[in-house]
Amino acid sequence: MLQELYEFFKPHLLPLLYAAVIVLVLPLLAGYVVLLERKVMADMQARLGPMRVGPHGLLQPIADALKLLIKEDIIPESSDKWIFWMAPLLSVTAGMLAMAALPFGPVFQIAELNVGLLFILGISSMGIFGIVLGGWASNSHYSLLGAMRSSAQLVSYETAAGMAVVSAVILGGTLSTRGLVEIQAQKHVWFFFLAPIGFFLYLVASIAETNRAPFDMPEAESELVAGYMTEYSGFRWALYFLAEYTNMIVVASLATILFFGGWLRPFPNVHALNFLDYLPMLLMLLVAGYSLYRAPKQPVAIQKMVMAAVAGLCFLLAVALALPQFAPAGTLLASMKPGLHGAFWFLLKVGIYLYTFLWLRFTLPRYRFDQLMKLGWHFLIPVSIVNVFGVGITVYLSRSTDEGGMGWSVAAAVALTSVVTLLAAAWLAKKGEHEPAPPATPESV
Amino acid sequence: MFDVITFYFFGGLAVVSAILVVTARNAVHSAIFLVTALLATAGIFLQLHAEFLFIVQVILYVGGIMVLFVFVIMLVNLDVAARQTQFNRMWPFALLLALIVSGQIYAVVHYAQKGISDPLFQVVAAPASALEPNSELIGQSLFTQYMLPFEIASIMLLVAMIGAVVMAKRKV
Amino acid sequence: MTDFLNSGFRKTDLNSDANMEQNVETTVLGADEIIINMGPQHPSTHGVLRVKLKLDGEKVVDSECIIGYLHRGVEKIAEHRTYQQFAPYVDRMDYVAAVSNGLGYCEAIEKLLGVEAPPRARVIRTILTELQRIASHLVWLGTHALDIGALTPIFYCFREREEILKIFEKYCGARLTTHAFRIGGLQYEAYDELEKDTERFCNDFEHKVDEYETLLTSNRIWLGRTKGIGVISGEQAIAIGATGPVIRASGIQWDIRKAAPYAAYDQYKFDIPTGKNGDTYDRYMVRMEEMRQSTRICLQAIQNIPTGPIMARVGKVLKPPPGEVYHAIEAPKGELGYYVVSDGTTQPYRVRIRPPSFVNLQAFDTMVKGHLVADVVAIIGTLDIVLGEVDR
Amino acid sequence: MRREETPPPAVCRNRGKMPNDPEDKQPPVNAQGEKPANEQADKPTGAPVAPAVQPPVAKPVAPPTPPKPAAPATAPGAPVGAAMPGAPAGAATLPKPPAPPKEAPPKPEPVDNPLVQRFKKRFGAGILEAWQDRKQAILVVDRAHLVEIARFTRDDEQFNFLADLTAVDWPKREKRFDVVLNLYSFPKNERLRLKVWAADGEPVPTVSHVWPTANWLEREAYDMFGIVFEGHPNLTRILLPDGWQGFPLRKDYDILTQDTAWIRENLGIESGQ
Repeated sequence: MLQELYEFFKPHLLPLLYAAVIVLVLPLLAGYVVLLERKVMADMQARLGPMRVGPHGLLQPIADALKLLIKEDIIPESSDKWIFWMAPLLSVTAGMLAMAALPFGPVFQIAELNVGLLFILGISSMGIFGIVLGGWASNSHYSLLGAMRSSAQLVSYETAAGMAVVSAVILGGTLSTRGLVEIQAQKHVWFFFLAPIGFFLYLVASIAETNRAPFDMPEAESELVAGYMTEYSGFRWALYFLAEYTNMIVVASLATILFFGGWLRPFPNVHALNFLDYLPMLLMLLVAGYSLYRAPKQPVAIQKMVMAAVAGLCFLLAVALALPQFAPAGTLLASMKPGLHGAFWFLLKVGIYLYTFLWLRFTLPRYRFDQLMKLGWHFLIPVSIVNVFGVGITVYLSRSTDEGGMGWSVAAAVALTSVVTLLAAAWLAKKGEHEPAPPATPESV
Repeated sequence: MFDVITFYFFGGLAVVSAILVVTARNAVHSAIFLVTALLATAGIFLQLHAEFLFIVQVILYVGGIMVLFVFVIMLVNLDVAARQTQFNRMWPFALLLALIVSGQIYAVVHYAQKGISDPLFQVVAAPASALEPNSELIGQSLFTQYMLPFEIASIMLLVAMIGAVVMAKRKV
Repeated sequence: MTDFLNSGFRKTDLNSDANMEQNVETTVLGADEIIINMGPQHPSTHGVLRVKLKLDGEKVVDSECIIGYLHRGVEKIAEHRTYQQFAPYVDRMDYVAAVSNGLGYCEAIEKLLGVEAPPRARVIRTILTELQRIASHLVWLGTHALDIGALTPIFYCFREREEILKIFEKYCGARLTTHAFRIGGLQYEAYDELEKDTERFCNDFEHKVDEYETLLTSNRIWLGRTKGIGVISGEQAIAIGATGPVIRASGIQWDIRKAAPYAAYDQYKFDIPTGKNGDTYDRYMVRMEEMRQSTRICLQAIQNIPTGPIMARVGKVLKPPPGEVYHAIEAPKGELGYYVVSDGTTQPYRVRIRPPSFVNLQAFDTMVKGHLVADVVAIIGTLDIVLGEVDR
Repeated sequence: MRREETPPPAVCRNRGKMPNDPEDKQPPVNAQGEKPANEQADKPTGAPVAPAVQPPVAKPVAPPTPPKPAAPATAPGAPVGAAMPGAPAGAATLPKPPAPPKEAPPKPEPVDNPLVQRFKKRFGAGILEAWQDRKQAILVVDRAHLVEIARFTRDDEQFNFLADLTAVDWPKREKRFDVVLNLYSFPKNERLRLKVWAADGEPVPTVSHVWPTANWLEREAYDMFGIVFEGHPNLTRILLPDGWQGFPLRKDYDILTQDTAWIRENLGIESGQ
């Protein structure tokens, strides 16, 4: 029996390990994305952000998590208790499950599916159940409105997102996440350059899908208090947050895979740019150095220690990134290079994508719900359909001219189709614009 | 052995949830059980290495249709619905239909085991490993062998969509 | 199990608030309309405004404002205080524009007494009141933008408002409820740097307003959220009694500072911005322009502050002769009127405060009908109400 | 709406400077017609209009007097606030018309200018009294005629803006309430005050059809004074909770009074305070 059990699990041991790592690390990561968000927000808003817990607020996520853990978990009397209890779990589960197919580098991937892309899209869209059911079960009008907005929003933007994904799939010719990255490596080009409009469509649609500002209708705090989360408190509420940030990471990873070459270093085939391989460790060293420099300046002894610990951690990471680079070829250490460096580049790209999310959030006002729907149905979906055609034409042209390599003709084809798509987009935008519009300046007399 | 366990787990889940779908008095709960049933079915697909089918099941039923379904339920008066009787006069007819279907299934399985060579009763064993280019295989069979049914289904969906639009528009 | 299964969308207890309303309409979602209760605790009702909305989907079919959660009986208190004692209370009405409130009250009592503040006092009053107008508009801009989902402008606005509050603090020691003026003039002489501080602030501030405008004015989302929202025509605005930026955005060029100059406003040049459409966007533009005009007034005023006494000769005990007076000033939110009746004793016989927010809020029902939930908060924001003043 | 006048922007032509416009613009009241009356009132030497002139402090018989009761019989011209100096220097822009008779405290005096004449001509007995106080015109009108007069004031006299509606309680008077309407005219840039006297329980006709502003303002007056406005679309309490007993701004409602029963019942505070 035991033997059989072992036999059954043997091929799955490594994936299980990865899965455990993800389940353990993801909440921490989400917490630090929140901290990052608050810091970025503070920076854009001329203030400091969290500064109290740990040096520069570095321990804030942990403090928050602890607080939320021990907070009273209130379940409203007239709610549908089972569903209320279950809904946040659904959201988190869906988000984490979607991570299973994500390759964080050439090695670090739980399951390689030949329909990985579809798997991620399908499973992550299941997270909506948590939101809809949670909103419904709260038995509150605000929650219900949030839930309804959320489901309508997902239905509208899933299509546009799907179409944007299709443009990358046409270029790659596979649904496997790993395959997509490998094809980008083969073709020596990121798909962003072949389908730029597809990327921007995906950017907008992904923000809408993750319910982030300026599309944060379901939780629009100034309208619906907190939308579907209004009645949630304590750890259950934190689970919703975890789900939201997990979804953000999933979406960002997907964008990285589809359009930015996943774990590939920028220009991996240009030898003149090989010095970029030293960038990861240098960056880490820089962070470590700065932390060390700041450490004595912290006001409390314990903060000094934490800062020093952060410096040490970064230094260790730098060493870990540097060792395979300098190890002689053929050794075990050297063979770890693609995995480690790949993960670094992947996470860096994900981080940049997330930063765009945050940036938009702090800059733009919120859409109104009908405007959101209009943008989705009247603009994004038609443009994404045109874009798919455009990408198809690009692929056809590139096949008929030069096989494999990306010549000038392809660049011309991309430019041409992009311009056509943009023209279509402009026409759509103009058509949808009913407002008579010149901003009436108040006439002073 | 674990294959067997997972199969019975998913199968049992599907059957139990399917029963609960029709017996639950609250439409939202029915919907949740329906999702569970569909997911369990998807799990069986996955076990058969039909990955594409599995994910299509998830995306279409769970992702798309269920969101719409939940949406509709929001607008149904649940208080009234909960008080209504759930089985109407048609139940003997439904029972009859159910019997016929189970009979058919039984027949197929029975004859297949007996080894009748009619291709109608051929049940192909589940593949032991993944069918490699999974989505490509599906695509090829859809666009070559089953072209006509595929197109007919598409046209039916189109008709349904147009009908929905017309009905919605008339109200405005 | 049955319990679990029986929970449809139950009657909502949300809107019952059993104490206040006996006949609560119970709603089921199946019926097309739901009633939603915004406030008194809600992030964007600017205090304790409570709005009952009848929604069809997300569209507002009907609305009702329920106010009074911050009622403190200011008018009753006035009857039991002497004229001077009551002055600090008015600061607590519109607490984001305390200086303006104080100005209106002091001038009303001066009128009742038949005295007049000396010119120096009047000019300093004008400067401080205009700074207060900027501060009030900054609070409005920040919160209004926040309601519409722009998270950042509020911090910029409060950064500038801080400068104004610092000037107040240097002048009289208080930042929010300043009680800056006294009946008959000023209690404190202007501090030495007042002109310099004001000038520096005003010169900086012009660019800051431009900065806010780059964030919002031509932003497509902002335009979509404000244009054509909460439209009120000039005639409607007059009928409903709206004043201040609300009426000016509807095209009525009326400002008490021009129509009946008080303090030292007759000495300065400034424009009255007006809008055309009377929508949220126009009100936004009008207020932005008003901030610029206020800096213009301040810059003119500090050029030439007359010397001389800062208090008129009023006695320690104020006994206005019997009679009554109505005095209105242009507070940041509109016409702030004081109707004071004296019976010849040291305490006012009746003080009636005509709060601009209260009357402007009446326009809410008209403005909100047919809009979506998201517009409700935009409209509450654009009316620029302060509940301390609505409820008094 | 039925507002035919309102030429919106025509309001503030007087933007630059209005050197001779006093602090509150009441052109008709200030018009030459009543300046003599002004001076006459200052010197109680008797004038053509003498009988009617009495400073309202001691009104003889007719309708109850406005500001008498609490005042300990202030003599007509008694310099109550005599401490005031005259107009301080530098008030160049604010000419105080009767400045020379120094230390004359502002006080109410009857007025009979074209505006009042038009009102009187139109409504006769409907206008009970007319005086001005601190150069602000006040008309006391009959309760029964209020709506007509309001229409006339709005449409013909163009006082299209109701700035405020409130009440004052004079408990010792026979008709204890003044209902006070502060009007403003956009076309004329003038203010006018209408007053209606009402006894406790006497309904006052609503003017909310004439000036929609009055809706909430009348509700507030009802809330605070218990004055019933007849024909008001929704006369309920506005600031206080609906079940509250008593009307706080009445003079016989002490400042410490609360509806303890209500508080106990609804807020669960035992002491009711």
